[in-house]
Amino acid sequence: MYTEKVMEHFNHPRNVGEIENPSGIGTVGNAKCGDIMRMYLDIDESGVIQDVKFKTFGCGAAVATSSMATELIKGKTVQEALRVTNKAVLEALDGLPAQKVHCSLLAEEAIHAALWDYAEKKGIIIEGLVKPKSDIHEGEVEEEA
Amino acid sequence: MYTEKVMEHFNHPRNVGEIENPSGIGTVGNAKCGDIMRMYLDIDESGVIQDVKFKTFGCGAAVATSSMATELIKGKTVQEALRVTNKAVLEALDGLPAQKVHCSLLAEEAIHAALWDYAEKKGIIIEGLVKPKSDIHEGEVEEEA
Amino acid sequence: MSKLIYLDNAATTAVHPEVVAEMLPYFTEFYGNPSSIYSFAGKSRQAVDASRKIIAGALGCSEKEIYFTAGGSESDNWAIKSIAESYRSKGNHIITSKIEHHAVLHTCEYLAKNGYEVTYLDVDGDGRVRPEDVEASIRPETILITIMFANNEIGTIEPIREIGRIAKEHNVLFHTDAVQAVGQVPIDVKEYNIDMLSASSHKLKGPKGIGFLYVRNGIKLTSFIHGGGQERKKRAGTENVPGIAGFGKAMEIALETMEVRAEYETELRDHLIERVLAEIPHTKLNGHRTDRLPNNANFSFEFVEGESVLIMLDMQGICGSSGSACTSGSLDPSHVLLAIGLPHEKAHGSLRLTLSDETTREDIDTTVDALKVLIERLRNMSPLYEDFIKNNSK
Amino acid sequence: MSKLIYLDNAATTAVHPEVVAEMLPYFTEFYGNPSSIYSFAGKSRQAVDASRKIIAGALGCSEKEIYFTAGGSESDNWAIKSIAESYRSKGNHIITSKIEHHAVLHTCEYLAKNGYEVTYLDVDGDGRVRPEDVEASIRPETILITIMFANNEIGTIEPIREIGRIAKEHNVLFHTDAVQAVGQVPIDVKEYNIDMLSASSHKLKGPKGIGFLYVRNGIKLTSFIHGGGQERKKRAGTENVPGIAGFGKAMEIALETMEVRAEYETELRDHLIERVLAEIPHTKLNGHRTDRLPNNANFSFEFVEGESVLIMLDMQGICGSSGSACTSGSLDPSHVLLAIGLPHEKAHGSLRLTLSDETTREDIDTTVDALKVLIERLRNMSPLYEDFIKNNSK
Ligand SMILES: Cc1ncc(COP(=O)(O)O)c(C=O)c1O
Ligand SMILES: Cc1ncc(COP(=O)(O)O)c(C=O)c1O
Repeated sequence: MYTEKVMEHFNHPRNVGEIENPSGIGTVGNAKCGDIMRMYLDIDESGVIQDVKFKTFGCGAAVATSSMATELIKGKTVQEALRVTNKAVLEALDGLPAQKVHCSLLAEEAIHAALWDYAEKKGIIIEGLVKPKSDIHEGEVEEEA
Repeated sequence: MYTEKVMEHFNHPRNVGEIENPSGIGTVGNAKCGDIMRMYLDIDESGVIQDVKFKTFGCGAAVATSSMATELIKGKTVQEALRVTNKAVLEALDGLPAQKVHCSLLAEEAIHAALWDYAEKKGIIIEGLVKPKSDIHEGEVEEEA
Repeated sequence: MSKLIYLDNAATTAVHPEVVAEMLPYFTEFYGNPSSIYSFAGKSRQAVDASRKIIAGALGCSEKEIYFTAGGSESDNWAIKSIAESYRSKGNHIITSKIEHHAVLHTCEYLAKNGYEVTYLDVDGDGRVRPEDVEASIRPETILITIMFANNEIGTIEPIREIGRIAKEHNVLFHTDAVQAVGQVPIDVKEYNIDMLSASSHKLKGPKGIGFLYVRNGIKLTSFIHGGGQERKKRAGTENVPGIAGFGKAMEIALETMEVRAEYETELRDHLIERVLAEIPHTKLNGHRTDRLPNNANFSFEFVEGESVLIMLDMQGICGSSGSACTSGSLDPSHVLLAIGLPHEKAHGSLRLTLSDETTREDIDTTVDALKVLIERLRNMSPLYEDFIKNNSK
Repeated sequence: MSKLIYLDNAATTAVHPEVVAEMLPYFTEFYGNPSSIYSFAGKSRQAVDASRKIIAGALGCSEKEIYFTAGGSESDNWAIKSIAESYRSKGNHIITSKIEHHAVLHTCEYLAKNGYEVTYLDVDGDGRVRPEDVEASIRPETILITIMFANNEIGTIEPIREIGRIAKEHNVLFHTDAVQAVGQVPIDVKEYNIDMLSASSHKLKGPKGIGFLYVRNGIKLTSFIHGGGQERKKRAGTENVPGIAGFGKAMEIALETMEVRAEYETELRDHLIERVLAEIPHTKLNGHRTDRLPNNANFSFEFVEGESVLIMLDMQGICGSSGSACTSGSLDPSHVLLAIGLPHEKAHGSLRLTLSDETTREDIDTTVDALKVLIERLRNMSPLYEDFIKNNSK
């Protein structure tokens, strides 16, 4: 069902973890659909993403897209990261089953959410960035608990 | 599907044939249902069935019941022959599949038709004998021809 | 009784040994449920996909247009009931023929009891639907034409291309019950403008209990069996993986051998027909002389009844059929034989012999020799023959 | 990856080698159509009769009350749609539960769109329908109660005896989807007042693509597949003889081994449950602790998602399932887990392991050892777990 690339990233996900005092953090998705992604960004003064970490609750595709997305934006500038679309993630993974394509969208949104948080914290406006709809503030996640 | 007895009578039917100048002849059934039986009786002065022959167009059960019916009435008096019911034929054959039981009724009717013809020819009335409904006069058979 | 001479290949066929070999691993080795996500189940999924691909290739359609079912009857029921349901707002009229298989006829009768109108077209003396009759029966409220590809009793091949063209011109959906034709004659659903097509595996050396329905992309198909998401959410139920794998293999073999087989069977069939007509008097061939399935011969022997013929053949190890297997044991003569104009007693005296590529010339000769004797024997027992002789000698 | 550890026997089972042996002759040797009249076909007919006899014996009913189908989904569809159709004049209300298989639920939803009213009963936290709820939902126009015998996801066995009694008292027909229960637990349809019962062969080491519907004598049963006269004129289509023969054999074996098997599997299942609950924190057993199928265990692991668990198990050659096989790949969490009150993310984190009598204690221990590691790994990747830890350490 999954490509080798997907399996490889699921099995050995890159950049799993947390960043203490991140420049930006974003959590998207919801437990109802079974996918939640959280991205941590460490962005330096020149706007380059020095480090990125993620945590994901979700299916194989969700983990793999998170992993691939972090790889694609690491070392990039904020503007370059913004241009990493779900398509790019999909292609880098050699595709996903139709019913899993939404996971790649979630990865794109997770990046945007973290960038939004970064911009808010810094009090800047990143051109071309809109607040992702599925952004959830921490603590909201366990609505049913 | 058929009992051994039925198969035996189908395969080696007793009393197949015609009788020249029979005492009575009866033909019952119709081509629509796929069964036509004709009985020839040779009845002596004392009312004993000296000989009986049959011809049958029909399925295995039709042939076997005709054959068995002739066996059961041969050498019997007319009154005895009248008491040979379809049940007796069925039993003697160790039974028939449900959808073939009507063949045994046809055999009973064929005997009755032949006896009726005998009675008419002789101008007598045989007690307990009614004219079988499915009696067909010769020539009527090939209605479609 | 020595060797079995099986001449009832239209009723069902022996499964090809290669087909059995193809099926076997899926019982005990790769038994996973194709819907499961672990890699072990991938083997089952691949088997289903591979079979679907072979079948789609055989018909010239896309894999997404093939839905597996449990056999020809289910396919027929599904096709007709589904169109009736989803196109009800367009109309309630269905056109079919008088010689369809009961899976089509009884489904139409069921719909007729539930507010649909059905036209049962007559056929000509050879059992062929007249395309002009089809066209003339089309009304604004006609939603479906369902005409079989080839008849199961008399083997006549219907003018499917013409009917497909007419259906398309009038924008009416066209379903064909091709249970007897698939694997026997070439079929291209696009070329023939066929919108839906039913097939059954056990008629072409595949296993029993598996069939398919081809449904052209774009047709509103309702579920017949509701439940799990199998068959693109249209036909629920855990896939019969060995059956599907076997069907695919059977189709593959049927395609590969079709040309050679058709030639071989046609020659043998013609030999059978010629000998029977020449050597047994008062005998008629039913169905079209040439436009018929390569393996089908159907005779009416006057003055005798079919079941008796079958039993006598059986006693010599020869398997034949009198009309369709489903209806033998019933009292009514075949609706197909009546529809081609046979009187009742001739319809009762019919014999269908259907060959396979394993049938030999010797089998055929043995059968004809046996027939000659037993038909004579039965005629000597028949009051109808007695009358005929007497009338002729008058 | 060494040996496959197959713990998904509720999805489907490996066919028993004796079952395959029973089927084989009917592919290539005794391939005749059971409806044919020659003696060769008698072998096929006998195989069908023999299987029907075994099955009737297993349920305590008469052979005439067993109708073969293509599987559990067809049986469910047939039962429910047939009652809906033939008892329409009596009423239009059907009672079922929220945890039925989709073959029942989607059929009910289909009927609901066509003028029927359906009550979907809640279940308790263990997944049990409350008999008093059944009774309270009965109306004058109720024509059918359909409640499954045992749930396919969480294994809970329903109070069928009580429901049967209530149905009888109120003169309402009672159908049970016993696809997961047949061959696993003893069932006597008369004792339980079951009017109709669905079963599927591939759940008890029989082949895929064959099932049956038990229908008590006297119930008005309409045809679901119209056509030939097979199955007492109620279910058309050439009989799947090898499938039927195999199902009979599988049933025979299941009956013979039931007691020993249940004991063995129950012990192993309890070992699995005990180890998992003891060794993996934040884990819950779904379904009733004891009133469950001998071979079923279903867990919710908090903070992780089921598919990831399955894939990681798969990489170690362990086959499990997350909810029903039919719905995996879908986005919705299992309707059964939601019905027993699990919140969405716990429902997403469920794992079903279903054993067979070939499962060993070693298999179970290997599985638990693997689970411990991979659940921990997934939790360390999970933002939900991160939040939980942070909230707790506050
Ligand atoms: C409870 C239940 N009902 C019905 C079915 C459907 O059976 P089948 O897949 O054989 O059609 C299944 C299994 O898939 C089941 O577990
Ligand atoms: C023309 C035709 N249609 C439908 C069927 C039904 O197929 P099945 O018996 O596989 O359901 C048959 C054979 O029995 C057939 O010959």
